[in-house]
Amino acid sequence: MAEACYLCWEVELPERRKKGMKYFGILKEFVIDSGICSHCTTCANICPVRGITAGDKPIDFPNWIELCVDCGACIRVCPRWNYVPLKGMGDYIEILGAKSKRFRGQDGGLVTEIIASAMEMGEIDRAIFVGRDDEWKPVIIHVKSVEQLEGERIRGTKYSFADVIVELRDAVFHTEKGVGVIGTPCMVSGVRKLQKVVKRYSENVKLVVGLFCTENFYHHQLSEFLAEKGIDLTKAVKTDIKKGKFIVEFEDGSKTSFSVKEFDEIIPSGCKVCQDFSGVESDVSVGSVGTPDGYSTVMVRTEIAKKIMDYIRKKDYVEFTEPKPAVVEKLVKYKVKIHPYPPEKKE
Amino acid sequence: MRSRITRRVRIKTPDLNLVDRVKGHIDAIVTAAFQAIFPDRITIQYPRERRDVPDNFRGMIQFDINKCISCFQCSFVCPANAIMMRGAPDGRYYPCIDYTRCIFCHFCVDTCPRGALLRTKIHDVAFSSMEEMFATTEELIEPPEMLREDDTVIRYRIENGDLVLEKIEEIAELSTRPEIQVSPAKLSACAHPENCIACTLCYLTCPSNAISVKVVEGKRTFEIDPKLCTGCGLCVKECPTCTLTLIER
Amino acid sequence: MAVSGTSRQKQTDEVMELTLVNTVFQIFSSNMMDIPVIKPLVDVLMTVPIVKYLVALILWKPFFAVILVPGLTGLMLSLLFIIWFERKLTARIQWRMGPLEISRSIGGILQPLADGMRYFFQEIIIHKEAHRPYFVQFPILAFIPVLLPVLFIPAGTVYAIRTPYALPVIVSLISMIPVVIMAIGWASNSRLAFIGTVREAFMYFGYEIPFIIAVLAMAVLYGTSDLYLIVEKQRVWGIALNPISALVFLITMAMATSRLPFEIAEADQEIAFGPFVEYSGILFGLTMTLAYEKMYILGLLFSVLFLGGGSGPPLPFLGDLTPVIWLYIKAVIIMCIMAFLRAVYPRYRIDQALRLGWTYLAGLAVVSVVIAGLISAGGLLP
Amino acid sequence: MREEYLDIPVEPPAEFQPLFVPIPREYVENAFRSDEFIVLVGPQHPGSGHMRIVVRIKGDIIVDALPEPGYVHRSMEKLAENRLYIQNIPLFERPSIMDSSNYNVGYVRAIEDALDIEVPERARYIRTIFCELSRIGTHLYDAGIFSVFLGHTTGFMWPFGLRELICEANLRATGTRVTTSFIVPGGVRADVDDSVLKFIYDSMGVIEKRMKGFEKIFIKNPAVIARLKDVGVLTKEEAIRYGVVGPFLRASGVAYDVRKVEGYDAYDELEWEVPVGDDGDAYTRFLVRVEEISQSIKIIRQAIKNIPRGPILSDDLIGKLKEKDQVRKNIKGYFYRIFSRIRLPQGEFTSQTEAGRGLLLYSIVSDGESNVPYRVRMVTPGWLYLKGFMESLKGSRLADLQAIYGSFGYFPPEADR
Repeated sequence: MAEACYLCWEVELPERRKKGMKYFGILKEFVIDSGICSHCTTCANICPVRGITAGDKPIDFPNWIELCVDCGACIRVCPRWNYVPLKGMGDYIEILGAKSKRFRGQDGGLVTEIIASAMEMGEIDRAIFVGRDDEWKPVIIHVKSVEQLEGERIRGTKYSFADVIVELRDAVFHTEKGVGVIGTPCMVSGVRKLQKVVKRYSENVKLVVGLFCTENFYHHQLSEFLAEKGIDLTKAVKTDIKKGKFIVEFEDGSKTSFSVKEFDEIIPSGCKVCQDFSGVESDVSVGSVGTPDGYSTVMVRTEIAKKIMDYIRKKDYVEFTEPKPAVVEKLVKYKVKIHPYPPEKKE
Repeated sequence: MRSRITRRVRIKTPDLNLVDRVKGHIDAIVTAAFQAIFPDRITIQYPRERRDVPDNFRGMIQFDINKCISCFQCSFVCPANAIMMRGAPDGRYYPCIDYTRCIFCHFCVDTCPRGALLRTKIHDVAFSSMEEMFATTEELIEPPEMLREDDTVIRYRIENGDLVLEKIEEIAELSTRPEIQVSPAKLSACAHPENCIACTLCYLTCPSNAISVKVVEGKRTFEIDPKLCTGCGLCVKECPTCTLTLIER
Repeated sequence: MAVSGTSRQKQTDEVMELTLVNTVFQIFSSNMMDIPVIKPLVDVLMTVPIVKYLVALILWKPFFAVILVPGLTGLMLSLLFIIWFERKLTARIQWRMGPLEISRSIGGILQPLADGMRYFFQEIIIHKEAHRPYFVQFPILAFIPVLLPVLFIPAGTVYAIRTPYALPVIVSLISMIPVVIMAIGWASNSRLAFIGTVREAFMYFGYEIPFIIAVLAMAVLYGTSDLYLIVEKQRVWGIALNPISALVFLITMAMATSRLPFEIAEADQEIAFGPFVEYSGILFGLTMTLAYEKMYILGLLFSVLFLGGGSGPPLPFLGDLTPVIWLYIKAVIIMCIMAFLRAVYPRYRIDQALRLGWTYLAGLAVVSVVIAGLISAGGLLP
Repeated sequence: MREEYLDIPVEPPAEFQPLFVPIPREYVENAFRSDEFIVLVGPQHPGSGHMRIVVRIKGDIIVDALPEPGYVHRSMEKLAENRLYIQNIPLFERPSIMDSSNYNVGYVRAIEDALDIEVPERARYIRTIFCELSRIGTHLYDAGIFSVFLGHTTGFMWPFGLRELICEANLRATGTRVTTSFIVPGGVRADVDDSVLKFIYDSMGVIEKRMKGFEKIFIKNPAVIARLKDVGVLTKEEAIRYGVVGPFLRASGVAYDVRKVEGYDAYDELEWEVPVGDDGDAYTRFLVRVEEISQSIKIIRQAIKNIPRGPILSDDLIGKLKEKDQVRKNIKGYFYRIFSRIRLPQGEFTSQTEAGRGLLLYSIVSDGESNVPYRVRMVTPGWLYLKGFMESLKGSRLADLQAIYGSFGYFPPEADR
């Protein structure tokens, strides 16, 4: 055995804010029940007994009083524990507007392109994508080869919570080279916190792609809401938010749209305290804002992302265009404005 | 390819004339008559006599509970899924064998790292029902009960180029001596303490209470007692972050 | 009046009866077996009023010949023996033990009896397509041609019927057995039974002609077909006088009784017992023993024609039983030789067996007639 | 054809109607109208084994024979996809139990080929010995079945009695009589004692001696020769066209033996000859196998004389185990640790083996990720020569069906697998 082995070791436990209660109870009281849980599912990932459930409903641990082993891991990885909202554009090396020549995506297909290129380069050997089924319900797909990325169901934004981080656990322990993750800013924060706590994640999660995000929805709420509006998601081929409008595109080419303001009632409470629009902690952020239609804005933040972008440039996989950072900046500030923290008390 | 097969024997079918035929008939009749007078019997009158079988005979399996380390390897390797690991009151898991499925390949016996599974020479137990064929751990500890009628052991021996059935007037011993097995000398240890999330699953799983956990000043301290650890690897299997590993002692 | 009338009637009846019984008793006791060993016992029993009739009946020579030995009882005993012996001998040749579990101390000789009991209590399945009445009747009817020849076979002075036409009668009765087997196959109305029946029919013509010629040769040789006379005339056994005829008789006997090189009609592996494929239970037991019964009869005939019948060293204690015993032993030895063949040979094909029958055997049979004629004409026989 | 029909309205017999018969109804009607006879031989027939042959006969001559195999199909290939590579070994020896070593060797060689394992010398010799033992066992078994198909019961019992010696050799070396599961990737499971090798060597003499008696009573018996000679003839061209394999191909005059061609295990290092017949009839097919028994005896004797000392398991598999020396002698205690991690690289790996009844082909497809095979293809000799078997039936008599069946040693469980 090359590595050092220990017969005795110690691990720091998080502070127990409330005596006599198991850690999950504390998490439940201070994060979930107080409405700042962002449903990033990091706690479900780390739970050693796999008791924490996520999915299409708020985070919970059925029967936690009995089954929780009281390890405190969930608290240690929760990004909303001792929550300090991240805001602003964050540091970035460069900002680009681009469109993939290989993949068709929501806008420029750049997320797929970046993951595919990273796989080709050998930086990562698997990535976790969110696909969808016929009802636009998110389905987790472990992508292990570039060919898998060409599937119809993988591309496009779903605007629903998915258990990406839960699945990350399997991926991290089976990978040989590294894992790529795509997520909303809250998931990115969760992954970063995991990486701080567990070394394995910091070693194996090589690439974190952040997505521009204002808010995310529970799938059942979204589909019910859309059903009320008379929109049948089973026939939709694409959903999109553009210029304050929610647009649904159908198989026959017709489109329906309405203002995002109408979504107010179904926005989860956790999203209402989130001020991070651009995924500040990610390796690379991607979004449609700030570029013409069919192009994506790419904010390259770290070295590895830079390496991948250079590779893409070298291989000439994408077409570039001029981005408009000002538009992004405007939305960043807009999100801070509409999602204040601590939340304004409603009368 | 064909040129490689240079050495071959030609097989010719005989063309028989009348003399050959008569000779053939006489040969056959004489051979049979000779056997009728001096028979080369090889029958063994089974319930009364018993074939002598070697020590490595793959018979029904006996189990030594003191050596078992609950490593599950026997149940993993069983090609017929005949071995079930059943929880015992002491918190460990011990094998049960479903003899309706067992094919007597003895992969499990060859697998057992501590020699807890023993071969016996018993192969002829009659069961009265399917349920009875499921041998629980308790039943495996003792050799299975069977009705014995035999008083003679028959051993095949070759003397002067012919087979001789040697009869030995004794009641065959059907259990075998346990082979002394070198301990596998494995020990559970933490390879990456920085990965540990202090979940205590290893502590909860450990069948021999070799892992202890203390909480001092907001820190959880884990300790593995090398004397108690049997190297069964259950904690390694359970550890959610793969921090534990088995090392050579 | 009425009372006395009826009583008188009764008395006359009794007298009538007594005279009838006495006449029959006279017939019986005049032709009784003379066995010195049991003579004192018989003498005592003959004085006991009612038992004496029974003893006289049993020891009446025709009755003894037909019902006891060499008749029915002898047949049954030889059946039990030969089935056991065949299995034992085959097992011995084949490095095995043979039947042993039943009556282990006496070598498992009760095994055929146990098998018979099993057959007896087994369900008789008569399948839908079979011709039900004949299907059941024929195995039982088959006993008639099998048993009738016993009437004509003499063991010394112990015989039922003595006639100068004994040999033709026996041969014709034996020739009826294949007809019954064919009828059995027809009544079974089954595919394999049909094939087996056709094979039986072919075989019938294949062996019957050499067989009849071979028997004819012996009749020519002895100049008579009265079996009693034939035995009388054998100063030298017939097998020494005309070995070719004996060989043809033996081979055709193997064919006629479905012994192994010629077990073609039954052919277990090919057509699953041919004509008997549909039988089960005691009916199968009957059909299975049919061949053995035929073998016994042919064995008796062979002993009479070629082995000097009941002649043999005299056994003074047994008196009239001596020739019976010798004849019986000779017949059983012939059966044992037949049983031995089973361990030596595979089965021939039907065309090969027929070729053998129509060429070699028929030729040899004719040669044997010539030899018999020469011997007879040369006056070599007294 | 039509004018040959009888002018009788013929209904196929009732027994054909409710049954599932693997032939079209027209075929049955056609046969009955042309005064032919259809016999269903098997699967409940004393001379058919677990299969059905639909035999169409005209008089006594077989016009057409249609096989209906599959009665003992056990989906081996599918079962193998759910088992670890090592767990397939007891599975794959089941189709032909007497031939278990050859069946194991084929599968194991495909794995060794994929993982590029070098098998130690001693293990190769031990494998050769057991393969040849099981070949003798198979041939004796077939000879027994063959004899009883001809009605020769002594010929059935003697080979089975001799086979007991093979079982005893297996028992002493491996601990079990037939399904040995003894040959594993990289070698064998345990070393074979010198005393056991001596027993095997001596028992070869017994087999040779007792085969002489068998020769007199069965092989050279004129009645047997009459039954088998010129029966079910397959000419060289026909045998090649119908894809007959193994001793049955060699009986037709084609000198092809995988042991010579591939030279696996220790066959290249030993002196032996390939028996080849000319006539291709049932008797030659049988004689070739009888000759193969004596060649196998020759191989075993040489192998036992020349067997080197050394490990019985490849170091490629043992890896960095601490108890190397122990494992090289006997795998006991390390079985799971060594073999459970077998994982084949991506691709397809094929091996050819000369099993008792002919060419045995394994083809393992691996996806390179899982520890179970993605697909295993197993083509057994029985399946390969079924066509030749059926063709050789045509033109012979109904009584010859069993003779030809036995001369091919057709074993339905092997063909159906």
